[in-house]
Amino acid sequence: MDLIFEISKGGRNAVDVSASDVPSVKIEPVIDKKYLRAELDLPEVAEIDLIRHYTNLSRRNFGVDLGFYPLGSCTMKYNPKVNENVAALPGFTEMHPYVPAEFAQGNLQLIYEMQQYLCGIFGMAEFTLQPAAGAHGELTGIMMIKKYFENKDQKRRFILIPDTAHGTNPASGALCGFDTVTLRSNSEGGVDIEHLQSLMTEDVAALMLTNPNTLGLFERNIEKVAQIVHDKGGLLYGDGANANAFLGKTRPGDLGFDVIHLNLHKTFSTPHGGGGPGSGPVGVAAKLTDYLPIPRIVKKKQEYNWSDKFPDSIGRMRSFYGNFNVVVKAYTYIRSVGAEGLTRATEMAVLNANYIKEKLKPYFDLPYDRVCMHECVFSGKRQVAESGVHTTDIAKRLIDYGYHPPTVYFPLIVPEAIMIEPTETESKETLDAFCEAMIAIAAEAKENPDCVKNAPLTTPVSRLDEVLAARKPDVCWKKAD
Amino acid sequence: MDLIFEISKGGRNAVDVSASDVPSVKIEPVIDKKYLRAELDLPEVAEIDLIRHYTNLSRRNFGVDLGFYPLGSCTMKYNPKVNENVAALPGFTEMHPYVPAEFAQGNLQLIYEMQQYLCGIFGMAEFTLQPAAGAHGELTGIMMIKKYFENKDQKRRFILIPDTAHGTNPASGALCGFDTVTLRSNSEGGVDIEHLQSLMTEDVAALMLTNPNTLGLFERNIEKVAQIVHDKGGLLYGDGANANAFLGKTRPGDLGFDVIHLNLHKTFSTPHGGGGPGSGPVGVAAKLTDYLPIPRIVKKKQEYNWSDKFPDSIGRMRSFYGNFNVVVKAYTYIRSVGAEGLTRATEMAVLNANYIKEKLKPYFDLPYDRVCMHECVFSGKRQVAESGVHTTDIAKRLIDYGYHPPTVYFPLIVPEAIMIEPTETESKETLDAFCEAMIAIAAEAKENPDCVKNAPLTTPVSRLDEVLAARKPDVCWKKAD
Amino acid sequence: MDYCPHTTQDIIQMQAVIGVTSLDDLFADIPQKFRLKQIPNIPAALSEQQTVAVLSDLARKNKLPQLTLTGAGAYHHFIPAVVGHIISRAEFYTAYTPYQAEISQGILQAIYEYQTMIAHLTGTEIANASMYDGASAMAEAAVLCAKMSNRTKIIVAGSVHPEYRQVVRTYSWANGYTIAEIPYTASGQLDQAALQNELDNQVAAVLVQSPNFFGVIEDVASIVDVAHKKGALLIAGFTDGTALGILQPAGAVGADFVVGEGQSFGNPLNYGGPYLGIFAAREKFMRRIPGRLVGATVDKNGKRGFVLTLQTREQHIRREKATSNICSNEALCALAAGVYLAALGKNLRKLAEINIYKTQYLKNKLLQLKGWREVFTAPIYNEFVLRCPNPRLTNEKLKNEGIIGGYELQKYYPELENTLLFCATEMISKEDIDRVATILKSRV
Amino acid sequence: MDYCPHTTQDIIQMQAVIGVTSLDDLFADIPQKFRLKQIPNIPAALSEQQTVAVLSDLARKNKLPQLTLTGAGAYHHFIPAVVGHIISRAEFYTAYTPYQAEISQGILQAIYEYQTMIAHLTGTEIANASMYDGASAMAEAAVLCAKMSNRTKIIVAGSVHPEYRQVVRTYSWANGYTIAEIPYTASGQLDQAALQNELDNQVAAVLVQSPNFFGVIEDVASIVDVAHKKGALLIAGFTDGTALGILQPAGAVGADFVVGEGQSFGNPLNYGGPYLGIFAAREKFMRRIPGRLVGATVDKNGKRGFVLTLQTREQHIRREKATSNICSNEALCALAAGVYLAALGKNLRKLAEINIYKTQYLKNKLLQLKGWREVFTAPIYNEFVLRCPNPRLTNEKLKNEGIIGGYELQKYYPELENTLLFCATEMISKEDIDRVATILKSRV
Ligand SMILES: Cc1ncc(COP(=O)(O)O)c(C=O)c1O
Ligand SMILES: Cc1ncc(COP(=O)(O)O)c(C=O)c1O
Repeated sequence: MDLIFEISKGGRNAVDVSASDVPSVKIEPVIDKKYLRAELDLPEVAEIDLIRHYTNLSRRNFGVDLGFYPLGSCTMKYNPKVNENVAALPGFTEMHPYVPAEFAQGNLQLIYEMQQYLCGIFGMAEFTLQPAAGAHGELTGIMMIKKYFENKDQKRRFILIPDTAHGTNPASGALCGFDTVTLRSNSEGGVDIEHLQSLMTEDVAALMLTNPNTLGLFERNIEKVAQIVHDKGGLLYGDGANANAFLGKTRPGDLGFDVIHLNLHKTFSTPHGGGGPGSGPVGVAAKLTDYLPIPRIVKKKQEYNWSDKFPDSIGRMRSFYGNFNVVVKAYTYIRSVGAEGLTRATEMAVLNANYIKEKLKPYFDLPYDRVCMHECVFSGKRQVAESGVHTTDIAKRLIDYGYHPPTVYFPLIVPEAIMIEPTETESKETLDAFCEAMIAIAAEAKENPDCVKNAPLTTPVSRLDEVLAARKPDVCWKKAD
Repeated sequence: MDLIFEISKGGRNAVDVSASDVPSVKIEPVIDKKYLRAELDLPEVAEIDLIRHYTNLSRRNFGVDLGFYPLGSCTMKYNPKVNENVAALPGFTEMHPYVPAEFAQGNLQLIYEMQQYLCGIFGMAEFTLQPAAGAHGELTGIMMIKKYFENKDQKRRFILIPDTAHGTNPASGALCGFDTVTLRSNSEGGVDIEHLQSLMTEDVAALMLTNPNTLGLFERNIEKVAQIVHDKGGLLYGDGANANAFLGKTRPGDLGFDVIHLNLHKTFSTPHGGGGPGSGPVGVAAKLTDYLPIPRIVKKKQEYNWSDKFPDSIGRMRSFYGNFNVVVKAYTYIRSVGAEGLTRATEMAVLNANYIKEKLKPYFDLPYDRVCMHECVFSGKRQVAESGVHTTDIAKRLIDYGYHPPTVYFPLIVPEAIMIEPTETESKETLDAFCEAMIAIAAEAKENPDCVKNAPLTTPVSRLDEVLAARKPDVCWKKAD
Repeated sequence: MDYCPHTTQDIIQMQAVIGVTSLDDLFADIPQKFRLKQIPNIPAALSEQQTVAVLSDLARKNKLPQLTLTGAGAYHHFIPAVVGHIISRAEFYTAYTPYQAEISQGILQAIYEYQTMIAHLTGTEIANASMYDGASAMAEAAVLCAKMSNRTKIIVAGSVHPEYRQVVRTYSWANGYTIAEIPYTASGQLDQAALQNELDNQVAAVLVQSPNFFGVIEDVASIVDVAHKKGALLIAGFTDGTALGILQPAGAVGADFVVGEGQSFGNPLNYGGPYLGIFAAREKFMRRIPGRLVGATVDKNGKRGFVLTLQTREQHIRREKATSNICSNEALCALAAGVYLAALGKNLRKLAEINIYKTQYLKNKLLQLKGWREVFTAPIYNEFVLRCPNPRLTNEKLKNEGIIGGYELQKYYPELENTLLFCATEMISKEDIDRVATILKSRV
Repeated sequence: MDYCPHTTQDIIQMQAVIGVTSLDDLFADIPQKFRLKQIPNIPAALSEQQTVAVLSDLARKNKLPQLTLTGAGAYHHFIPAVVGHIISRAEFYTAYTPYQAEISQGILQAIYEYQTMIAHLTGTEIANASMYDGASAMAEAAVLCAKMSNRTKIIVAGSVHPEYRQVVRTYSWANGYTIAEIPYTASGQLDQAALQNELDNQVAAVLVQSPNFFGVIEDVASIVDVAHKKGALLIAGFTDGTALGILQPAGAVGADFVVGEGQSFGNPLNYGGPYLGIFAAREKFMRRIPGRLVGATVDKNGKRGFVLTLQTREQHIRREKATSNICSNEALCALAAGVYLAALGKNLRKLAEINIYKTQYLKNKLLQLKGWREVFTAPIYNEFVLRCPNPRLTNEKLKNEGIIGGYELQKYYPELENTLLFCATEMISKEDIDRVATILKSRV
């Protein structure tokens, strides 16, 4: 498809600007010429061109509303439409962040209640909704840990991170000035307790644990793990990206986590927007509440207000109060389904993942053959060995079958990983059809590997040259001379 | 794709019903059992299934927002998005039709002003917005004509209708108990004046004329035509489906039309909805206002109200006041573009049609080689003769090139007709690309006629068996036993 | 704003191709004396921002009622969010009638599904793709019966919606048919004795509505018998479509046509339109019914697909012999109705029950007011008629509180002095009803 | 409501396949003592209709101001209808990060176009696919400069948005960097002499904003010179993105990074989020900048296509060595911004001019009030600071009329007693401004 720049034509525009109802002024006396820009070279297209351009672009994109999207670790559940509708109410969308609190009592109440709900669901003392996404929540959480030790005058340099962890975990640690140390997994896919014991010293600020971890496996020794960390005065950080696995079943706060971040866009069913916006609330145990970012919401009698009078706070992580409109959708979701609905979501998510695991086990290597939680991780090793078909080929071939591929090549400790997260919103029929497709591809890999290696065949572009893209990066269109 | 019934599964639903906050009552004491239905066999699908089903269905449909849609006689112009947004304001959508007038002053003002605007644009004395579509407007107009003569105690049996007319014209005449008589066109594509003179007697109630007619040609002898009809006491009815050809250029009222219907969904840019809703206002000359359908809107001081105190009215054509929400969009369009914008729309629509006509003239037969108005009509005769490729084949092949085909096999007097209406919202680039496609198809017809005859090749289904559909009609799905 | 993309340069180039030197040349066929200088009376063009402001002001000039106790042919129901999301898919709403089936499978299949749901709901075998609204659907059915039977008289129950009766009258008059109206009894149902009297061998069709305009459920089964015995066809309407979630549909007790308003199914009130006419019939009338029909067929490879079918009924082909003149119908409203029904599924029955509960509660509350009493005795769905001391004052009191009261029947039924027609749907809460009662209990 | 489609039968069948007899078996790994009985404190589930009612009530608890004279980092602009129509395409908003390029060409191309528009607007060569917001974009740029240069000091103009400075402070503290703030002069611009003093060879970056928090346009060109001379990089922010329609972008006068809030481009106020961080830079930093980048490439047949590129910068691959930890960004907001900019095109300049006209008019009107006077002398775009007798009372008066007044600067600038920061955009009419003046003239 042409770029919007390539269909641009001087003199067109898709929206006009009202004539001024106040006197116009000469610009240059008001603003010195040296401050003014020379040219403004934006696309010039009529409304019809604009709509066709982006509408046709949208048709080259795959979303949950089109079909199954079992992207592991991302919880691509179906997002109810009512959430979109209520979040679009002008009462929510048209409020300036600096309106006086008395104008925003509805918003403030919603935020306050959302924090309360999350405290109840996760067993934490308090939540902040400020972070814009999961990784931003990680940063916030790790900073609070840093501040906690700073306030105790303890210099702790290290953060322990399991080898299964998501890449954002080490990155977040590093972005807070910590050195990260990799913690090995044991043969069951859990924390190697001995390794943990050997690493856990009084130089370690925290262990960042994802539970269930990115293999979809619940840490059976969680009590032990927490104890080892806490015994050395360390803190236990929870990456809550996998919270869809345990709503109503257990609570990180009860398990010993001191900090946890969530991804509302995953667990609480807000659409992923093609890569965002998300929302990454952080919950903390009582001993850490002083360090929460400002501003925090305070309720006095029936009135809500913002306050930044928290001297021990790490400060501010972004402007204003977080991705408020995303929070509205997540709040709506919680209110719609209630406590029982959250629990049922988890039950069905876990049921679905185990169902897929059992059905595909005969066809793909399953490195950790245990009951899994909300996702299961296969390895494409067997296919590589048998016919040189790689996980990436299987993924691309799934596209031809009408599916979004699972997450691939993650977690890193599983070679040729295929990480399938079906979520609770998918029906048995969908899972059956997907499994059939996977099995068919396993057969194709044996009988006709080229067809798999050349996939996808049904997309507007075939496999793209990523090496070229990285070697000669073209990230900004330039007019041909 | 599966039918919604085929993906149905007992126990699912996509929307729940609130529990009752009032005491429930036993149904049978309230309603006798004999009045209650036994089974209710609607589809049972979860929200995710529902959304995927209809979203994927939508992707098998072609609309103006995807590309060029030169469906002659249908004025498939691009519909500005702002119209959709304002028409969705709760102030418009949530009003019950029987609210007291004081609650609906905004709606009433809008309807009143819309009628005024249409009077100004078309030169008529008064308009009704009650008819739901163009053909409904025809029925309304013809009934008024019937009533007019009834009130004059004149028995006139006939309605004259040119051979170029749209099928709804004779059908509307017949549905009002008139006999219709076909009026021949002359070699220029206009009214055969002599034939008109011979047919026009005092038994003829009206001539239904489309001007420009469905060949896209303006009736040069309009003054004469009107005079012949009026001299015999007849009325001149205008089919305004082609009004996009003359906004700001001339007015039917000035040309001698006594009644005219419009299609707001064509001329005034409301989306066609996959086949409706439309809106078919009818305007009349002063001598016919008494016959307008009830209720009519009356303005007293600054207050608007509905009134049905019009004893000579033909009565009511439908419940309530017309397709109000469609009117909102058309009103918005008129307000946005203003008088100059309407005129420019017509100028550009006519320019575009003539441009296409000139560019395609060398490749396709042009039965009437004159300056055309907003559309042009070719014949596929040459292709049939040369290679057996029919107009329908050309139409289907255009689909493969990414276009919606033009109207085909209409008007009836042009064999193998290809009726192209580009509208004013299409750019020169789009017209050029479309002409290139048409020219390429003309070449294919010569060189590789089979490829044209087998088109379309790029659609989810290939050509469908219409004969089978009509011979063994299956218009309602039945569960397989 | 201006939605034409041409630049001045474009226009010049295109004129050159056409061989004209000015746009005016393109309008040479319009006689000079009829050329318009300027369209009068249209306010100046607006920017998009101004357009939004102007239209928002108009919308705000309406007073949105807090509560509406009037149904009377248009019903306030909850519209599930999915409906709006689907009908705002550009591929649906910016398309036109699916003349080219291969690129219109979306709307074609959706309408085929709609037809199926409607046929089932109404207890008939077939349904068309929609008519303009309930009233015109009924009128077209009446005219069709007369045409098919070569009879000239149409009998309409007086309990049919007054505006529907007006429309039937208009269409019948235009075709030279006569109308007879049948009174209702104290039960609120059609007077069967009077019907017997009126029925002769010139009667093409008997038109009833159930629930009728009074909210009362008619005994359609026995009316069908009476009509059929005299060779008349039976056209049955209904008021609020959600009633079909619980009531025996007229098609199931032998009605020949079931017609009515489909607005209740996922379409907003919209001050009266666009709505959609439901038109369902016995299979034997398939080749005679008006409107579009979508049929299933197969493509060249045997794959299932959908097309507009039996188009020989339509004006494109039969011109003056068409079964009706409908061309554009209410496709998007029918799509909304289909999505609505698929979303509700069996819950439609539950919804109907809730409507009954709310209605009974409202009725009982109002009956506790001094001087209020029931008018009719037959069973009702979600509307009912009460006699009260002062309908005008009652509505006035409610209006002052932003509530739309009952519909004053006297306008069309002079004999029903001091009566109001009320409606309660799932949109009305107990609290609302209690509030209404409190307001009406208060003096002034 | 419940969004899980399984029937009881489904669950039983699936359990059988898995080989468990109850759902509980699937949670056996959770130690018994940590099992939760019931999530506390969550109200009962709601039907969809109730959900709409509950959320509408909350939305109504907010008072929608009639008029807002505060900008201060979030700006009320007209959003063309096309924006909402595009971003509500399900294919866009229900997708995630385009890891699988072949079925994500839509969002990939749209973001590539966005990157191009932003690079042009900011006068740089490249821009990423978005950051969380303007403040965190600035903070990440600051940290990046320190990392790249191995320097530990960051200089921030005091005229930068106070919340941005707070965020920069938080991020810098976490990385062990120190911050120095530079005062502003009477012109409202950064004090260049003070900057010179502060600049030493430990300074990684100088952070300014233009227009700055006071609405004042900074002399970025000369600040760039000063900074570069000491080997420091220059990070330039802006306030209202529409300013870029008319002002010389910082990239064009040598800034190394241009960062800021993109909300003005087609994103509603939303009580502060989601917004999007704009992050643009010189080409030489391409392999170091945080966030996603979309790049053009070709497929196996040489056809142009788009992919996420330079992913080796990201945490997926570099983990603790990643240039930032951003994973989910603000893609849909960036899409909205792209659509907005494409819709406006060259009209963005006209829009900026209108903003200037309105602002000048408002300023002049307010300056006619007794005791009101200007605080700064340098040129402004659409915000300005006035000193007035009683800011609190002023805002109170306006609030009583449903108007949000100016932003009280004293909260962050104790020295700026009795000052208010005002903003005027195209959303404010002459009538509005005149009304404000009248209100403020009135006693009480
Ligand atoms: C396990 C895990 N942690 C953290 C993240 C980062 O979350 P976000 O993308 O919301 O920043 C992800 C996202 O994919 C994840 O899967
Ligand atoms: C010339 C002409 N007249 C009348 C009509 C009927 O209009 P509608 O479809 O709005 O009923 C049409 C529609 O295609 C038409 O083209």
